[in-house]
Amino acid sequence: MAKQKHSAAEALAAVKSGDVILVGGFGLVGAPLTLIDELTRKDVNGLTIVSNNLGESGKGLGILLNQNKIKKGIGSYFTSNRDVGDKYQRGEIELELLPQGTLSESIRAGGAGLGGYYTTTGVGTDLAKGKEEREIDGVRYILEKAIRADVALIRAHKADTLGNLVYYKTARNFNPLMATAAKTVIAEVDEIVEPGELDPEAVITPHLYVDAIIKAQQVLTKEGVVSR
Amino acid sequence: MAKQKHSAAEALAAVKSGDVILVGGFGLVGAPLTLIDELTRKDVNGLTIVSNNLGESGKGLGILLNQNKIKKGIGSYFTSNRDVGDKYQRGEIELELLPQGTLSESIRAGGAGLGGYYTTTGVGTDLAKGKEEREIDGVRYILEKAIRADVALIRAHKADTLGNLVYYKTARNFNPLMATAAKTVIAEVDEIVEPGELDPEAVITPHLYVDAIIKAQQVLTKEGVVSR
Amino acid sequence: MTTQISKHDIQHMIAKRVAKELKGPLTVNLGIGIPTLVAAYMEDDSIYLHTENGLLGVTDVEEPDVDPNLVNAGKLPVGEAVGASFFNSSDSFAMIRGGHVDVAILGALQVDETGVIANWAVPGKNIMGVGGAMDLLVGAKKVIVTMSHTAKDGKSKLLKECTYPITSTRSVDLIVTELAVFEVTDGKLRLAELMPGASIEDVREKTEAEFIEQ
Amino acid sequence: MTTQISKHDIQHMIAKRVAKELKGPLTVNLGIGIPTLVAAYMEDDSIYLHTENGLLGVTDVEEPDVDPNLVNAGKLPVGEAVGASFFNSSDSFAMIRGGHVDVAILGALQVDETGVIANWAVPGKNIMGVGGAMDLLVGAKKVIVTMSHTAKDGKSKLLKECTYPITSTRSVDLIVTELAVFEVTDGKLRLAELMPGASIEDVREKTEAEFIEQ
Repeated sequence: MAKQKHSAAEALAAVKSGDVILVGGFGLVGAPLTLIDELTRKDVNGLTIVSNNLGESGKGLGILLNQNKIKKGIGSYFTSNRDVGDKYQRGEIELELLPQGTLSESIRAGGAGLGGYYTTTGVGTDLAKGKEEREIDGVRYILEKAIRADVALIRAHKADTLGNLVYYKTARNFNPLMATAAKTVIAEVDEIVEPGELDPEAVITPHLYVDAIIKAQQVLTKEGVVSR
Repeated sequence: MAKQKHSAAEALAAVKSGDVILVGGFGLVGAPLTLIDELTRKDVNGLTIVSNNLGESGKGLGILLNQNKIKKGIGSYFTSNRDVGDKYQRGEIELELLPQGTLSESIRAGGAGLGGYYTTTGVGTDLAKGKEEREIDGVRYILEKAIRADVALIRAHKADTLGNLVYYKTARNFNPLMATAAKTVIAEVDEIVEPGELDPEAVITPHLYVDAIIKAQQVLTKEGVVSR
Repeated sequence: MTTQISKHDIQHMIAKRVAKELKGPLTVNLGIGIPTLVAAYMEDDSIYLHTENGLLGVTDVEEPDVDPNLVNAGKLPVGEAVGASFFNSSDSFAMIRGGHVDVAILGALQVDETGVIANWAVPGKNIMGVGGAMDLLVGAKKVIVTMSHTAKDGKSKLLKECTYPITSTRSVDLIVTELAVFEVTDGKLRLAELMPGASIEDVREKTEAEFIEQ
Repeated sequence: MTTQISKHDIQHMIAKRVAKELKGPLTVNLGIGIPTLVAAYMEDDSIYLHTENGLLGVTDVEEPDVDPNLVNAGKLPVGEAVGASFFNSSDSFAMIRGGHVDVAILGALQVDETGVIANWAVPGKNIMGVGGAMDLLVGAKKVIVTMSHTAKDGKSKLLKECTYPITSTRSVDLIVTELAVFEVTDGKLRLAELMPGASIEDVREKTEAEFIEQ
């Protein structure tokens, strides 16, 4: 048990060079800012980061990028950070761009034990290049593969000490999916409560998915990211 | 608007012969008993019923079966109704047996616009016969196709008048999936409340999925099914 | 010809025209840019706004009520309607890709004469972002495109063929620019309406794509 | 040899032995029949029971608290633990098929000498039900089988080869009968333990499958 960790560093103990890491959030909203911050202090490299975007220039995952710790990025919208394009141009990072629906569905598929699935999204476009196409019942689909990872860094609102999680408004986004698709799942939360305090009908991530919990220290506010 | 209907008959107006109908429930738990009851009164036939089981002998969907209205059953556990085997033996019904995980995943895939997906469940067994097998990253999978329907009959706990739904304990089961995978979705519920009374973080079926709502009149109690 | 009107006014004119198309009950997804402006002109109570980052029931929000964790797909602060619901990204895109969103309103860089659009990448630049554009194109029951009729260099954005990478093989249903409204039927553009102050000559001159005039 | 003991006692003896295998924290799914009895013998607080119809945190329930809408996969009334959660069927099977359930305890009709089991269909009868058996077999990290050592006709249920349709190509990890406990390693059965009152001769006589004796 003892899922609750005392520090972000302790929570990230299992992360190692070469890992594939899922990172929650849609921009800064729902991003595990404390864990990302700690990851930038950790001596690891050659990481594959699966996240909707790679932060902003010099912020969040953007720091990790500038530290040259990211070997490959898988996401749907790298445009939010101009450094990604520059690095790509210089051949310093590998990128895999996926439609946002495909990114989220592939992570869910990874968590659900599927090998891949057929989607209409992307058919006939440049993003379908190299992907298998087939017709099912008269409709054209492409095959997208499941995404699985070593570690997931996620942001939730409340955890109970067992590891059950609930989220907050649009900070939910990719987090519950990522919680299902990694060997080690680390969540940062606003509040840790006792078992029984979360409504069993409203738990979004059941505790069997969660390995470690910390309290968030870097928090998104109206005034920007604040340490507390 | 006006999703709330005055009677089960009104709610079922769109159902016609030959329809594919998803029916929620795990046995009687979470089954839309009022809508099933009304369906047995309706002059339709040649139906394909997708449901975990086909009721019990002479009960629920079992009545529909004995009325010879079901052309085909798709489910995971027909064993609960001995009449199904007898009808199958006499060639009076077509059956498609799926592992329960595949049944639920295929309905979800239908609702999510997927064509199909690769699963390890069933590989190398009699239920994989005739299904495409392929290896992805060294693992054997079979292809399962998405399930979509004309109508879904589901059971929820509360609806608001917009059509948002929440469920009750293990009566949730297949219902939220089925709500996503049919052209017309009809829900029966214990209670209909005003918009704003359901917690936005805890709504399980957002209202865009729901076409019609009625109050349940056939209810499962400790004493069995009771009309109220 | 027409007096010069500001970019702001053009955008609002387009948004207002699009709003007229929307008769509830409808679930509508608004893209970034002009589409976002459409919300202000919608008059039907039974239009529910969906944002792909996980909310059905988007509303405007006033400054004192801004919540940094409640945003739309453009990462702008929004509010939540009575009867709203939150969900994760795959559930949100299941709504889109599964055909449960009635209308998507999107911007475009180019539209070809069959109604196929390009709106996510420019040749010669790194391909860096796609977001939910491809998902909305394949999934929404009806797609409405809003855009300026011509590019900054004055060239038509309604082309015989897109020169930029297409977003989907699916044709959009309606195109609204500051000059005209085009309907797309059977893979052909049909001029449905001239916008206020625009003449048919304007439209002919600034439209490379073939279109049916009535 | 051994005094005749009742079916009830045999089942409870097997269940009790299986419970000894379970050291928390673990998520465990219990099948219908003997597996259900295992719950009563579990002593570790950090074992969480999962039922595929949509609940993590299954407990026993006493008659006055029975809720007809709160049942396990065998449709028997259950209770919910503190810290429980409810979910839909596809989320539940995503847990199973995605490898998030630590242990599945299942019944079987036959086991072959590589640990492959048959537990869902009998040849010559209509194939009418499979439920979650195939999902649990492919997905659970560890699978424990409980069954009587022999069928009603006295024939061994541990066979060289299954004559019934198999449930999965995956070998189970542990088999517990009223006579013995077998571990499955590298596709071979190994006799790990004799059950109380059973002799090695009993086991040899009633086991058709090859097994390693130590």
